[in-house]
Amino acid sequence: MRYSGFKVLWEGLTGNKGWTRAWREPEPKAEYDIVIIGGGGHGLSTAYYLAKEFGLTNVAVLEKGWLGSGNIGRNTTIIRSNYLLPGNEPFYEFSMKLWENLEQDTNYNSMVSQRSILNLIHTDGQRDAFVRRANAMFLAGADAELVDAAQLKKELPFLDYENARFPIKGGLFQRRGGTARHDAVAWGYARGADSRGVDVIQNCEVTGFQIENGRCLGVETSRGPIRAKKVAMCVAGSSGRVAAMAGMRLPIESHVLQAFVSEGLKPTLPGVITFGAGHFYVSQSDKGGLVFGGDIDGYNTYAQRGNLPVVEDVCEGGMAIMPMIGRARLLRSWGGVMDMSMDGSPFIDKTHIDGLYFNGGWCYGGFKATPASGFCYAHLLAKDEPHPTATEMRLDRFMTGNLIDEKGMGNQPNLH
Amino acid sequence: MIIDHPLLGPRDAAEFVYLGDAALIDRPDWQADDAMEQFHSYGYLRDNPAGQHQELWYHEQGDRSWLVVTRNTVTHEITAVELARDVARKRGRGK
Amino acid sequence: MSQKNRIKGGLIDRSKEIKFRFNDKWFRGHPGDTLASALLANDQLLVGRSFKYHRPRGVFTDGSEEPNALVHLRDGAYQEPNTRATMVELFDGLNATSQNHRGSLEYDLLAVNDFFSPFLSAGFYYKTFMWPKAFWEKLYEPIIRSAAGLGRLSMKDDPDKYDKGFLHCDLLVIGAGPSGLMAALTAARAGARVILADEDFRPGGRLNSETLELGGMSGTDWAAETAAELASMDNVRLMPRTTVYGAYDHGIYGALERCTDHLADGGGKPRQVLWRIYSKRAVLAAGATERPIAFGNNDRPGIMLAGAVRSYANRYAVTPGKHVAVFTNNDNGWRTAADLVAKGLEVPVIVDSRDKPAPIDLPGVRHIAGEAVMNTIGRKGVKSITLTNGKVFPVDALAVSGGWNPNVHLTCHQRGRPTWRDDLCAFVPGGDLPVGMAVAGAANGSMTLAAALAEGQAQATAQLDAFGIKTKAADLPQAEDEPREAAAFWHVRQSKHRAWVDRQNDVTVKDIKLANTEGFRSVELLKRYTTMGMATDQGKTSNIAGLAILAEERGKTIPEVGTTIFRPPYTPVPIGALAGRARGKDFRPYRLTPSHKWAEENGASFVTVGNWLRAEWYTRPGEKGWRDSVDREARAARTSVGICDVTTLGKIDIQGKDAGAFLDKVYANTFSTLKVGRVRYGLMLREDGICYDDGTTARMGENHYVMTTTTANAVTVFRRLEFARQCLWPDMDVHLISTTDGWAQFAVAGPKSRDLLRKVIDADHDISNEAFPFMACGHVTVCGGTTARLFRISFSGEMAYEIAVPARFGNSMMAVLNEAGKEFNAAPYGTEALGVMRIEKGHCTGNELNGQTTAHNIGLGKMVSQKKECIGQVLAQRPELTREDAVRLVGFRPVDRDKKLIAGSHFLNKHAPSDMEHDQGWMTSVAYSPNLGHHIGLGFIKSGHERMGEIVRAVSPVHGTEMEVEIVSAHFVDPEGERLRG
Amino acid sequence: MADFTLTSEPPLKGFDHSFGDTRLHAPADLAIVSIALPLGAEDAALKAFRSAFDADLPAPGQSVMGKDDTRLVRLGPDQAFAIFTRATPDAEPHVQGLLNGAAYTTDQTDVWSGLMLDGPLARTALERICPIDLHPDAFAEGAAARTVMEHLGVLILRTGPTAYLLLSASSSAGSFLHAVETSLLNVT
Repeated sequence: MRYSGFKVLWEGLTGNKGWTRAWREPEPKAEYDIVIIGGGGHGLSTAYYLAKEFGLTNVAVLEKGWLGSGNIGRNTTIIRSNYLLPGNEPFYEFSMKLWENLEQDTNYNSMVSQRSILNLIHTDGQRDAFVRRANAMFLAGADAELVDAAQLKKELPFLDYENARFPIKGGLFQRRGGTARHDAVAWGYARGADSRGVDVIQNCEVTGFQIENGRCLGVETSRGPIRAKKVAMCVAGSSGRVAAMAGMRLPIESHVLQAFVSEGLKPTLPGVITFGAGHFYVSQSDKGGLVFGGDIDGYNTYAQRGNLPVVEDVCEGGMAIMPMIGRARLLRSWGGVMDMSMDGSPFIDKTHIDGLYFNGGWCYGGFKATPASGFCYAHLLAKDEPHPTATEMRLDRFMTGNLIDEKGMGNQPNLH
Repeated sequence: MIIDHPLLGPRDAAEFVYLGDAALIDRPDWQADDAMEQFHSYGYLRDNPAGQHQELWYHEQGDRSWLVVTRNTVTHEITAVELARDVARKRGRGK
Repeated sequence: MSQKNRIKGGLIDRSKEIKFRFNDKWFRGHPGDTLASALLANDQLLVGRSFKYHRPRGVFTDGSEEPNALVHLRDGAYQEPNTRATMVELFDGLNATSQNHRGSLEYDLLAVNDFFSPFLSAGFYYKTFMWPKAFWEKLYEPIIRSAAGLGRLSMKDDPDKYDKGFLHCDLLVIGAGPSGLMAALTAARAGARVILADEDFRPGGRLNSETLELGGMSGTDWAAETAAELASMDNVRLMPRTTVYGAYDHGIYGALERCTDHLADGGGKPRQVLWRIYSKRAVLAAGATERPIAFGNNDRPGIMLAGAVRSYANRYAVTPGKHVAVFTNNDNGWRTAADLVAKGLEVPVIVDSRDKPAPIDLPGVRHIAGEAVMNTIGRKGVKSITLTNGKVFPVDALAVSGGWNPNVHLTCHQRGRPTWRDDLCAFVPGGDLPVGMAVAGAANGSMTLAAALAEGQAQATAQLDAFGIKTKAADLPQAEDEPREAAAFWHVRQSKHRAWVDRQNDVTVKDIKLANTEGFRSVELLKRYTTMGMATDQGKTSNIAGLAILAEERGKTIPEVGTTIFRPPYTPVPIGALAGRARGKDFRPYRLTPSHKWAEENGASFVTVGNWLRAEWYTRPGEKGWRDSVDREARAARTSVGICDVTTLGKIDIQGKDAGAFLDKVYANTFSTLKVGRVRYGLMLREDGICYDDGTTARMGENHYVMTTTTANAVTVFRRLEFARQCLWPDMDVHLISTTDGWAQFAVAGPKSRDLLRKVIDADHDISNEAFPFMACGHVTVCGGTTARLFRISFSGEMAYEIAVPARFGNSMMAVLNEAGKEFNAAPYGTEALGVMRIEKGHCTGNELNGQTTAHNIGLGKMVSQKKECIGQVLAQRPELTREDAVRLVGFRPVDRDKKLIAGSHFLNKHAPSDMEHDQGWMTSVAYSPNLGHHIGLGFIKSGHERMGEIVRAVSPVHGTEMEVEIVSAHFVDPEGERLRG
Repeated sequence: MADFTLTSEPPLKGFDHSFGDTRLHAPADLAIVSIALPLGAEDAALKAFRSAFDADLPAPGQSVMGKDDTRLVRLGPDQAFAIFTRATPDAEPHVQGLLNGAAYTTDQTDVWSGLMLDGPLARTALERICPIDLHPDAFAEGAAARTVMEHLGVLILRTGPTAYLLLSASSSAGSFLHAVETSLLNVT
């Protein structure tokens, strides 16, 4: 079924009786060409691009819970390509270009809204670093705009310019950045993959790998064994647990990132705003809630919940830059488990086991990467060679020293 | 969270700074033949278990002790807290 | 028509009248009223408009679960959106306005959405608005956004104060209803430290809303007496107006106390206090929430929960109408009918979905069994109801009861899952409660008063027993113990009209069915697709019904379909309260240098460096811009003498027999060989081989070193040293303590520095070049005997010293140094001139040591010893980190000397394309050198050390600039370092 | 040698203010010296400690009064503070002299800034910023704890029934004073 304004009108006039299922609920087959573990954003987009770009449709996506129940359903919905390093920036810019055509491509309104993202600048050193980053973005074909405090004041008069502990000296905009309706991204990919013949299988938990003589032949699941020519892990947040079943130790720790939403409000914020002297970033959803977050809790955990100190730290950051939100109420908080990698950057790579592939380590930047991650992973799975924008996202980079450490925090995952 | 400090009693985890897996105590021999491989594994690879986890916390806003805390990463239940110095000695570290 | 709906009785103080405004119209109420009860009393049933269809809505509940009666409370910067009228205590002059309408509340232009509702079914927006592409941000989204949302922020800074605090107790009791009061009383009488918190302003919970008897007195009186006893006890903290909103790890609870919200004037005290409650144990006695039934047009003002109608009648002496019908699937509806009849109101009909005889005899009330309400007529209120048997009853209000849901919210905050109880048709707390929590009363499914009291007592006893406090068994007050019957009845299938499940987000039964048809079959997918339960009430009155309808559609039972769990907060918490005092200038503390006062008095402008404020330059009369000052200061230090407060650098006192050996491990270079009385530059690596920090460390004695760190890393270097000391080399005798704040330290730099210091340092200390050469250190006294430390070190590249005195003398020392320096035209200098001089010398700071660069990159690769063990030495040797063509730190100067360099520029070879592939490096730091008369820069460029004299392009597309620069040595001034040793 | 003189200006010099019956003031001439016990020579150090102060080093988290009104606070396994009154900037050599080289000493006088809070409101005010349980059963007279208040590290000591000595970093003494004053204002 093709979605359109006309279809909505027609159904409205005829009692909304003609809508059909967005995706099938297939039973798993005994064997596939490719089995993708994880029906989150990245797994679904991998399946979608495998089918659409590489013509591979004998593919199953195995999801332990419900579609999009991982971090695609528990993030702060920001999309951007404002990275610094050559190992990252071309990849995220590729992702941004895919975002820009996503809805027309998938025939699903994921509410990709290029409302801009702003990083506030509070010190000269920070400005120097942002200029370096902005220029890297330009060199990779992205956009960036440096503004001073006076310009900001015109555009965002509600920020605290007069009384701030860390005065705002300017900001770096990426106007093409913004937000997308996170769940709808998963649904759009699921529907697109399903309609091309991919089996998207919910409530199917992988419980083990069939590995013989250094080769992965398939997986054990809660619904029986499934053979596959290639098995693709795509379970960021649970990478440690799943990879352990294949006997792998990863350069990853699992941490929780909390996110928050306020009660619904009439239009308050135009785009995404990021505090530069504390942990706080915020945007407003189309429903009106302020969606905001900050730093990870900082200790290893697989629990999808966090603790109070970070809640307070985030709200302090919010009040520090925009004291007009004091009377907005925090409505709901939730936690997502992140694959925090050793240099803050992800992996899209083969493993040392033949036929077993790995996608993970997204830290808390996985949402914006969803399209490119799927595309590049599909490329790797289909051609057995990395996509040109993802050549450095290798598992062996800590052995060679080819680090992708955007923040320069070193091998301590909770600092990235 | 609350960490029951072996010397000072229960303290809010907000007084502490987290480092990570207590395996970081087991720093390899820099002169070993495979020192690079060992340091790669020490510096970068983690068990990252879903369950019991021995981990290092530093009582920065307290007595400056490094502690080894045994905590469940699924429930957050803490079952043991030891001074890291004692643990390090038990694991054979000296000068 | 003043208080037309006010009836007799109630817990309001009729002796006093309170005037308040709603939508600019004045009304009257009484102390004890909420805004909701007062509006009802004045027959103001229409209170707001719904989220999507802009349907007229009124008060639906009497508590924090309210989905519809949301208002803007107060005005101007004090305006607080989405405030539940049911939770607002009436105060004199209260001003509230309704939300979410264009035009007036009565004639909302966006009510047109209601007519277009067929096109606005669940998730319609995912299927359209995709063409043309650019229209989303420009057209569709702005329209959706302005129609969506509920209340409006004032966009002005929140003028109120907030505070936070910490409380500790043996037992936290959450909820002061019968069960909670009993639990608290039991624990308090046993001598335990008890906190009893309740969101209401009056303890008692449902006892205040019902006409129950308890221990021979009214429930209300029993609650008041019990609360009074608790309030009188030293070991009890009774906290009304306090919502425990979250259960966190290890017995920590978050609670919000509303301190002045109920007052017309808060008197400058914090409006709310956010408490972190550390409890050994907790009893959750949060009661239960009534749930509605879905039927056609069940959302009109005047349609309310039956328990709420009873609460308004009994507690607030208010009725939503004179002719109140009741629709129920359980005995609870009968209680409402009985109480209304007792108040002299007319109950024309009670419709009971159960086909069974009346449980009680109510004269004058028509009982219709086995039928349901199918539709209602009216617009801004109810005019009549239509039953499934076709009968129509004219009424002006309708009380609905679909049974009660235990308030299990806090039991889920650590991802515990509630379990289904068929006998109650409700979820009750599961087995996986937060550690230390027990549940009592209606929250635990113990729905009768007698059971609630008994369970409160039993849970308190068991909880205290767990850590050794014994309670005395007291007699429980006599109370009713009739089991109540509940039947599963969620929605009226015969209804042809839209039947609301989520009243705030406008989710109807049809939406749920559609979502199921389209494959959104998990509860979580259903919620996300339809937005059910995502509104400000978090689905307190809607989730279970939605679940039940989904289960029915799928032919499964409710527990098979699952439940959604609740997350903190229980009710929304203002962001201002969560931030507490940390806002504006109080966001983080200020650290001031010892000479801050002197600097203020001498024209300094300050810059934020972490939490420090440092002088960035000192403006002198006649100087037009900051460059004038900085150029002068930098010149002064190079030509005569400059003075800079460098106290912010971290200082760590290191003592012990193994101090030298310890430093060898933590620094890349060697310190054990350093002679007493000498200083050495040290480079510290992270274990991954990347540069971490640098500074000088002085050997003050055989077993005594003083390390300096960068300002930024003072705390983390200390932490790492402690790690090395305790975890890696635990048997070394070495002790660390920070002395950063203890010593006021000043750089005295320039050819006249020694001359100046000779005037200050007591004469018995020889500071001649011979006695005190470059890199010497030692104890001296100044100004006639004051203890001081002197270091012959230089960041500026000039002959320079750093002199440290106890911090209490720092301000005075700055004055003395400047006074003594007058004859040499000494100038105090700030961080900018410091920066200029260090760039002139090619010294690194945070821009260069940014956590991404190695000793190899900064040209100090040889400093990393491979002869002794040290942190970082192994991983620093990885192939990609030691490449010959790696970036190297070098100097740059513009080919056109008049051009200004830009930090953050990237380097490209002369004719190479401008893209990432051809990126050669980047400019880290730039400055105008007053000594050279042009701009200079430091930067990293591939193989830079082999490219001296080469011209490359420095591009900054973000500025739209590009210029040619020459690669030069990073040592712009005195490359041989002769001045240092002078 | 010109005649320059240095003036002592500790950050909260002379601060003294009352909030009802509760007094907040900066005690004058508070001297602090840290004492570290050498590894392997702890016994000798403890012995020297006893003869120097006429008191035994208490357990971590506790303090005792020693000779000459010196408060001895045990901060951790191998670290203690001696807190006493002394105007001249030679507290460290003084204590080093008493200990006769048996322990490592570092002057901490100017690292910290002291505030004494005493009165009926003291605990109620501290409840707003101090995460430590100050109930007398949990934090008796003599108890000591390093913790964090309003983002600042603080050493809190209970010195009397309603009296607390609060030590915080001298560079941020103004911010800490503001935090304590705000707490007092908020609870009066």
